[in-house]
Amino acid sequence: MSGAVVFGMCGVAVVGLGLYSLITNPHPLRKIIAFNLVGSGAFLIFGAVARRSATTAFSGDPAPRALVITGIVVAFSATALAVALLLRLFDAAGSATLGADAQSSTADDASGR
Amino acid sequence: MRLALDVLTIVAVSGGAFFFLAGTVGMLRFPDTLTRLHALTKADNLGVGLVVVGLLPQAAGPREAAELLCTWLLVLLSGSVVSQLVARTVFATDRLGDALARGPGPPR
Amino acid sequence: MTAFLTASLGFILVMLALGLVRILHGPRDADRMMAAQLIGSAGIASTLLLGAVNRSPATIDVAFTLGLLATFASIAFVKKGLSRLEVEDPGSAGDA
Amino acid sequence: MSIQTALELVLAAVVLGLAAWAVAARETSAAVVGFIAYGLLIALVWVALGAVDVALAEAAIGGGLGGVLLLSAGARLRENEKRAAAERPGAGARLAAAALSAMVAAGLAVAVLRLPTPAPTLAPQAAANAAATGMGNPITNVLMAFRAMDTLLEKFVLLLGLVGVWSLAADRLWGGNPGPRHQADPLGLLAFLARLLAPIGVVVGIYVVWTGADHPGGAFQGGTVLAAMWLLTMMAGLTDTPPVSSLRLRLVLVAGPGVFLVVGLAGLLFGAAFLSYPAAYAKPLIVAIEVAMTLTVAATLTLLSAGAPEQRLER
Repeated sequence: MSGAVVFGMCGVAVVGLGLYSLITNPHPLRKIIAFNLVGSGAFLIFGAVARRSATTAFSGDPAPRALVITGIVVAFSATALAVALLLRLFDAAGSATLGADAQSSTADDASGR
Repeated sequence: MRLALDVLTIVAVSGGAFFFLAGTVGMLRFPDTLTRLHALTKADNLGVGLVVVGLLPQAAGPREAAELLCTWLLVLLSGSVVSQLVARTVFATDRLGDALARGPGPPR
Repeated sequence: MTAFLTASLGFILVMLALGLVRILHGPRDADRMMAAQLIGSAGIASTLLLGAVNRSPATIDVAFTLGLLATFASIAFVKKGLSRLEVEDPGSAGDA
Repeated sequence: MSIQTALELVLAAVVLGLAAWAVAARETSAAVVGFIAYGLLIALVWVALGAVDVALAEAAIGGGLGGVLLLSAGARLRENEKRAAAERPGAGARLAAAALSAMVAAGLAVAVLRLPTPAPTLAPQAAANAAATGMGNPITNVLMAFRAMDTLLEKFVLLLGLVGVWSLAADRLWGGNPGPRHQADPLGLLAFLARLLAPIGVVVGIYVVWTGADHPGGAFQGGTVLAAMWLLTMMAGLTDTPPVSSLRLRLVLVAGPGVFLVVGLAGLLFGAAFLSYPAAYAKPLIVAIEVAMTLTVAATLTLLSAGAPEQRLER
């Protein structure tokens, strides 16, 4: 069992965990974290694929790694956009949920934290 | 000479590992936030520091050694300042909590 | 020497894993944040040891970057904690 | 089982534990802290996988900027916690989701385990053609030369993301400064840290770009470090974000893709194809693109973290 297999399986498990959280977690910010977990797991699988071809001359395939670097930056910009959308929704509607009755809430901020 | 350097590595890295042990045990066993902060700083400063000292003899050249030392200095600087800030936040929160527990009205 | 460094690396990783318990238990956010910082420091030390084991000098750059940014989240945490206090404490509310 | 495999298993277990915590934690703030620790450790995994370039990118984004983004969002959404919790799906739906996730993971696991055994690799080709660019880091070569189109398009994605974030500003705030103005004691500890750390960080960022030609590093990683330092001075209240209507800011934001595009079109006019570098000037051209890209990445990532304009433009 090599590092590629161990971390490849780790990436697979992270994708599974992230997917579950993406579906079931009602809080939108948690869904954003879950989305990042799925992405991170996919990157790890890429890293495992790149590592498999490691020899004494090369530490691995550079092409998937370059893709992962691109992917990390794109994932960050998508996360930032999602967070900005979420904050705007919260400011505009007073709550930020994805349920059907999201609009029915009232501003009850007087009760404090 | 080589032997002496290797002994230095073993002693210093073991010391670093010990302070990580101490920091972790403190983090898990100490009773409140501020004492746990105390434990954290030991791992931050001495744990990383001793590992750096231990790796210095293994460094390939002066550039690597300088980078190792800089890493430690960075951890020292930001770790100590942030620990101060965390402690202040904890203090401030505690004061606020006390004030809320006393309730409104003039303090007696 | 490599065997010793690998063993130390494993030891510090196990310590790091134990630090997870504090993230799990809290009880305050400050405790969790401190545990994350401990994990960051242990991660820096592990990265340095891993670089020495693999004899890859570039790994030090990773540790260096981690050292520069590991406390970043704590700073954001402190900022948000303090700003909440300022909101609740009318005495120090300032507009500048 | 060798000692190295044991180490890898421990590391994988810790990473998985943090991921599980980020999924299962009840409070959002606890989940965010778990995810930050995950981001710090995933850099270590990439070092263990021999991908130091990726480790640098992940350390800078996962450990630095991503954590700040999620923590500040979590603080502002604190009131939302209870309402969102009320919408938790029932046990049946959760079971179905778990089954689906397990199936997806199982499929992926089979795919990972059944990868072809003499692993296909482009590493020899990348090494053989390194002379064409004059740079020794194969990943920089892939990003800047062999797959330059991907990198160019990725720059556009970054810019589109920023346009999307900015377009969320309320009409009356358009043109103002992104994000809230941070208040902090200018003589306080945080300002002290920012004054001391930011110059060091700027040097580190430039170093990472410079070393990226032949060793792990590059424009993304360096630009991210620069972005983090800019954000630090903002959090310390020493500077504010520039107003989004500033022409200078917009020039910096389009500098990277702009220079890239001009060089690419020049390749179409004078060379063999779009984005083909003439052999004699390959390295200087790539360095010029990288410098412009570093500035763009730094500015874009900072402003993405700051969010939509929230301060009225002062005239």
